[in-house]
Amino acid sequence: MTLTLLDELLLFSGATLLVALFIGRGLAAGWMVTILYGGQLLTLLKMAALGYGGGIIASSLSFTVMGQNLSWRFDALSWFFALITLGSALLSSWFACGAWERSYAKQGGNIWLFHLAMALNVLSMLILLASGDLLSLFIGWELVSWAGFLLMALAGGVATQAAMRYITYAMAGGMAIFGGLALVYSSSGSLQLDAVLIAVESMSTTKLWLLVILFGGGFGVKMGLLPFHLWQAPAYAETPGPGSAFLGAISSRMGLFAILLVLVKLFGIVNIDSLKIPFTLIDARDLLAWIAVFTIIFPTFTAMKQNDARHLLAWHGIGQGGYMLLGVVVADAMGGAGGLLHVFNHATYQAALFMAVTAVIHRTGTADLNKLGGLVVRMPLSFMVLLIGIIGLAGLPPMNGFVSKWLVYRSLLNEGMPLLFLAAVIGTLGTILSVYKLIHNIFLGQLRVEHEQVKEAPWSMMAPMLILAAIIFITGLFPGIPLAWVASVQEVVGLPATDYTLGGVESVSGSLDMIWVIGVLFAGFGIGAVIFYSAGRSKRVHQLDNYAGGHFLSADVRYQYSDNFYAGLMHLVGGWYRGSFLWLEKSVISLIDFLSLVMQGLYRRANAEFYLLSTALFVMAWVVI
Amino acid sequence: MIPALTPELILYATAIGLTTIGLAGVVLSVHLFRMVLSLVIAEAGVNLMLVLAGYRWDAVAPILTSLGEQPAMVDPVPQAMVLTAIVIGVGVQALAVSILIRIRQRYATLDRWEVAERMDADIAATAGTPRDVSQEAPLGERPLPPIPAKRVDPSGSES
Amino acid sequence: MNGALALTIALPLLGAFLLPVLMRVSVAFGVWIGPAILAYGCWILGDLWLTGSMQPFSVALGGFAPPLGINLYADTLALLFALAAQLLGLIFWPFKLDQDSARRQALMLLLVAASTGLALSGDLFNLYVFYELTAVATFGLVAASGTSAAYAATIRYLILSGIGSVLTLFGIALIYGQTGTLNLAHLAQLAPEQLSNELGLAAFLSLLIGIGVKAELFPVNTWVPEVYATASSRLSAFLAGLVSKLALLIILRLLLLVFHQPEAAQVILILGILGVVSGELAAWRAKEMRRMLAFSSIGQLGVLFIAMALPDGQGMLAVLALALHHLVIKSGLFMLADGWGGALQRLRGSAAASPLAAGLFVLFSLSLVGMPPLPGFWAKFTLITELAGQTEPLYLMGLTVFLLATVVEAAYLFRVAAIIYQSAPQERRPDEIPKAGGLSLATAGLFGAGLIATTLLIAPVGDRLQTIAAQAQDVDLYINTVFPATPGASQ
Amino acid sequence: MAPLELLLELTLMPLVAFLVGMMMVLMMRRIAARIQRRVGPPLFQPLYDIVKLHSKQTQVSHGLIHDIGIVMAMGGYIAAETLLPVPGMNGIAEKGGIITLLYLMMIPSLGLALGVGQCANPNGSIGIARALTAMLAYDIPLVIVIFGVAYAAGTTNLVDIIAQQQAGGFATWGAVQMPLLAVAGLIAMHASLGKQPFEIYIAPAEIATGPMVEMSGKHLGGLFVMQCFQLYTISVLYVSLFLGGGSTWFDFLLKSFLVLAIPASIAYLFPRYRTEDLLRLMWKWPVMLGLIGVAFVL
Repeated sequence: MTLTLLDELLLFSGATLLVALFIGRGLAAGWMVTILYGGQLLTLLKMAALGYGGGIIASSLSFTVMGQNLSWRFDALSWFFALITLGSALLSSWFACGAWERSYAKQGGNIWLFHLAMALNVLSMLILLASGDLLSLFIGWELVSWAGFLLMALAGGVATQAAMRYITYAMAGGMAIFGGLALVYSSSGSLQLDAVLIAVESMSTTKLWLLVILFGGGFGVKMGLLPFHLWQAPAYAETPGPGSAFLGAISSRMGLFAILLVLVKLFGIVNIDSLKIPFTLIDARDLLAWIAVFTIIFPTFTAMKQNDARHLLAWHGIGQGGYMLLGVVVADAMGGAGGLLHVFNHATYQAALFMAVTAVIHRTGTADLNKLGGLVVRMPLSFMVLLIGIIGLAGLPPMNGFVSKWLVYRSLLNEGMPLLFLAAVIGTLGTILSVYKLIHNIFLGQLRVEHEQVKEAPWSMMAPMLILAAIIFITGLFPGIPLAWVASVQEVVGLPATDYTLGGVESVSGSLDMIWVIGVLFAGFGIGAVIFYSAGRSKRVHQLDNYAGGHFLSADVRYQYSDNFYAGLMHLVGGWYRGSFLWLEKSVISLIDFLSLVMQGLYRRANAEFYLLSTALFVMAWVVI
Repeated sequence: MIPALTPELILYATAIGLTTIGLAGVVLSVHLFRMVLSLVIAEAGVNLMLVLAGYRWDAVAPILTSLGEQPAMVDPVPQAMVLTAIVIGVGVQALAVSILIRIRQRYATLDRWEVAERMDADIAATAGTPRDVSQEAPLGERPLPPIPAKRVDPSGSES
Repeated sequence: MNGALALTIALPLLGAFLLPVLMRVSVAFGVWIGPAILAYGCWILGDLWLTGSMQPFSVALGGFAPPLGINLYADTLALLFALAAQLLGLIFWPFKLDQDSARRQALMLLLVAASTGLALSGDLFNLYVFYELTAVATFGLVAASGTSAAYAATIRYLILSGIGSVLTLFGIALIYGQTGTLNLAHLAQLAPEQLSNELGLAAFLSLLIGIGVKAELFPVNTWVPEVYATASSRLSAFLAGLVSKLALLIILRLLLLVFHQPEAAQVILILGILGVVSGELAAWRAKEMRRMLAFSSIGQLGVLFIAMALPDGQGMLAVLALALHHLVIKSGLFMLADGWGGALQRLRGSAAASPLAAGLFVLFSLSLVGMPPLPGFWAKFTLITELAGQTEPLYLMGLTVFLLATVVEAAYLFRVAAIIYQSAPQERRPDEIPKAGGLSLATAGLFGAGLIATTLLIAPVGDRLQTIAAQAQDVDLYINTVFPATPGASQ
Repeated sequence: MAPLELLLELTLMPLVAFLVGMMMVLMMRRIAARIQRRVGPPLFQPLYDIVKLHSKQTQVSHGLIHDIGIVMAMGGYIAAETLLPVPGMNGIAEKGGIITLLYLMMIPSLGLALGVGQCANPNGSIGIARALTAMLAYDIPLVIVIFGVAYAAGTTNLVDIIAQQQAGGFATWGAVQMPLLAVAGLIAMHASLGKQPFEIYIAPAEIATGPMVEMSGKHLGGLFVMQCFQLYTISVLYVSLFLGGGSTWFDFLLKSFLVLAIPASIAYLFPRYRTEDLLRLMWKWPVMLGLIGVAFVL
């Protein structure tokens, strides 16, 4: 059997797993695993034809079990997601080797298990991305959710609780998908993609509704859509540094990949559009859009109240997931491109932000926003990476986040959905506010006494952060590069493709050319600098030489405002945080507790014979009547 | 109107009656030994039922007395089965009584609820799990103010 | 060669009764009698399984032709379960030597003989006798563990099983009264005319509940948590793993061959769903390893009942796959529970103490929950696709209950895994942390290896199961083998 | 559009913006003076202030980010000017629409926020927190208004929007077509200026002029320059969205000054709003008006 490129990739990934498994003990193992990820990325680039022209590379491995044949293949969609997966894996594991590894091992962390979990995650994600039919999709899906559980649970203590909560959600999602799979199998007779495609046309609306709910809910759990989003923030935040960077960047986007593959490609947006919710004028697509929009707003405003940097970023991860789904669900040329581009952009700046915060934790030992401050003087490079990251996350012009958000807004504008547009903008503004709190509480303000001797993050951690920052800026300047891949993905998935240029998007109703916009922006900065620096040199002043209403500041007084950062806003909005989703989750758990108590009572001191007789009589009566 | 009281119907009625009395005895009684005895009654009832399955009124007991022409005989198979059923029944009851003696020695009572309670306490003790279902400590967070710490547990059975 | 089939039952019976005497003569010799008999039994069945032409055959005991005599019917399904009985008997052999080990070993031989009989027998009353034999042997073995809780559990189980046998006899009496025969093949021929009325259904239901006591059917499985918590884990592994499956096999044979009424299937489906719900939910709060495994086995058997309720034997493959998978997993888990028996909280940090056991526990839980590459997933997949094919709402409800139960199951199994992998609390001395070791760990490892082996060669195993299921479903094959076309005396 | 000519435009537009902006600052201060019955500053007072601030000997800075913050503040607006079409010069309006302009206007506030953060003064931080909350407040109605106009015009390209409005003369002005949106836009614009009733984040009494607490010398000078650009950008944006832009220079300047006169005259008559009242006001009336206006447009 000839080894196709896909086989090479999967074997390479398997080899990385074996390397991590067997020679993971030594400190050099980290570097070896990183190099192997690099190798995987190269083999993926060899398949670059997929990313530009489309087409399919099938794997020679396919077998039939119990009457179902399983096959694996790669197309533009899987290539695009695989590129992001391997990119973030390479940079995360590079970040993990060297200094971070030593300090993690010193704190009692198990480095071998960490590299093993990362390699397992990458392999299972590649298998999921390469799934050729619904059954291999489900197998890949379960592998990914269990590998994710391993990576989340290895930090012990709070992380294990968060991982436990995740696995219960993931199992519920998995079972919903399994139910959906069974329904599809029963109506179409086979799980091959083309057979299902035909069967979808002939499906009754109620069955299609059931399938949309099952698949949407199942994949939504992994993406952290609204009702199921509670697990994601603590789970991603508690994973050890580079692990959270990797998970935050790509792990929950697997849900979007599956939604694209199943809901968009198989069921087709037009079918979903035709599913009307009775008595209301919204249909399934609007429902998904509104879920996406609420997923943007609520997590973003929850992020604002977080006091731990990692939790703040993890909550934003959920919020940004809403943009991607919104873009994909609006499904016109620009919306689809915006949603897909946002997957790439978000992966870059989320990984950069998590790495920067891990660098701060590495140096100062804490991520608590109320125990940091003024680190810009000691860690300038990390500040710069965090700044670039938050500009991307907030979606402001020079960075790539702006391009994808602009595309999503333009599609909402073209489709004429004012309320969705408004909600998306509220989400963005909320992001800007909470993101500023992040950078202010960590890097700006008064430097604490104990952080006087803090040095810049070591080079093994700084290099991947700088590379990511560079990627963010370059793809911001030339969005054409990722847009090329996005366009080929749109063809494969069946969305209308966008006509993109190197600088941005060309369209009759207003176009965007980032090269000009950024050029003008930096020209403006130049003129501003000229005006500013024309006025001679300014004297650098110590941080305590500050206006304090006449008092003399001394080092022991804490002259920093960081706690309850948006007090004004919280006066009005504070009342709305009622944790209704948390209450919902608690009520489900207490219901199960109560039922299990009833059942145990049934078994504990129950009068067994009475039950036996009553059932026998009941059954006899039922038979006789 | 009572259906015609053919002897066959009476026998069926007694068989089913015996079984129901036995089963009701098991369900209603509290003392373990009484339950075993009512089990005996139930088995007797079912055995009668089994014999009746192959019974014919105008036939004689299925014993080959002479080689020549035989009178109409009753179906011997159920009777053979009843033999084994009775033997099994006796075996089980003997085992039951011997176990009852053991329980009497260990638990000093044969009241079924008491035995069940003691058994649960023992299982929980060997496993080392706290007994969460007890009247003294209601389950779940206490809506009321917490119980004062130093309160002696009346049942004293806490191991 | 077919005569040897009867030997597999006769020899253990003979051994059971001779063992106490031999033990008194010389302990050294007596100790090896039991395992030798079982090994010989395995060899016969293994030989039949491999050389046999996969064609079922019927052995008439004592040369009497089936309608009157008792016959042993051995198709691949029955052979499989008989071989499993002998093999597991050998694996779970009570090797511990103490003063009443003779009694325990004798009872074990009795239990294995009766189980093999259950698997092979083709006559209803013969099944009843073997069923009672297993019950008595179980009482003896459970009571043998000597604690007062064990006695209490035995007596409660005895009374419940006594009522069960009363109902079974009642059913047999009804069937005999109606058809005049108790041979399954003969019944299969007569069933359509004589047993398809109300009386037939009543007979089936009393049989179902009677035998259901052993098969952990919903209302009558209240004995399960107590017996498994007090019995030795080797015995509960044998009970939960195999004996409950055999009782299930009888009901399955009855359902396939004799009773085709839809109400029968619906009753089993409802009781199955209730079993799943009660089992899984009770396990959610279980504080102790063995009790949790007991509730989990109730849940899993509920699933088997749901699978069995699929109309005209469609669920046969699912039942077979799920039963074998549960047999391997539950035996393995109970073997782990041998070392980790106590409260779940006490297990904290035992992964460090015995990493292999912890790894095995996670492997078994993953397969039980249905993680894809492991065989558990394929077994579930067959059941789910069958269930989804039905249109009646009851089956779809069964499907949803099954899926939700898996989520609850994953939650409580991995809660235990999390406790095991936690770091041990400082105040606990290392020797205090329960270690799973010695023989039971070896047996659990054996089951783990078997699981991984099936994962690797899942395709051939899948096809083999499909052939067995197809053969078991086919009713007239059963009738023809028992009554060959020419009514001559069978060989 | 020859590149040389484009380059000329890119330099001229900010320069024009600066001069007009200074005139606007002067007008604001003159109106305030007239209301408070005093004469008001001479013609070139804004220019004198800027030059004075830039020529101070002792320039105090809290670090590089403090300086870069001011540079970003000025630079952001300068870049925004090039996107605003002015009679005769379109700059790069085609290259990025209103949404890009809206985001470019956020860059200065972020830059200012960074700079103030570096000054390590709690008053400054509280001021910035309030400034960003205020931005959250006035941006929502502003976005609704922009959505309405862009959807009505079918494009986000400012040049086309102005062309459509000028096509039918007075009748096709945005304000006439969408009166409700125009009113909502006015209120939102007033708030974004940060003038009197909405200047909670400068609040001299409570937080010592908030962000400006550590700004002195060229930093304060830079903020003054930013203020000129800010007034110019917002008023010209409003004019081009609702009053049909400027067909000739005179009519363009007249409209911009008139538009700015309205908030300037209202400004000095009201005391300050608290932050949450500002939020409540902004999210109640302008949003209501905006949504109804958009409903008409749809």
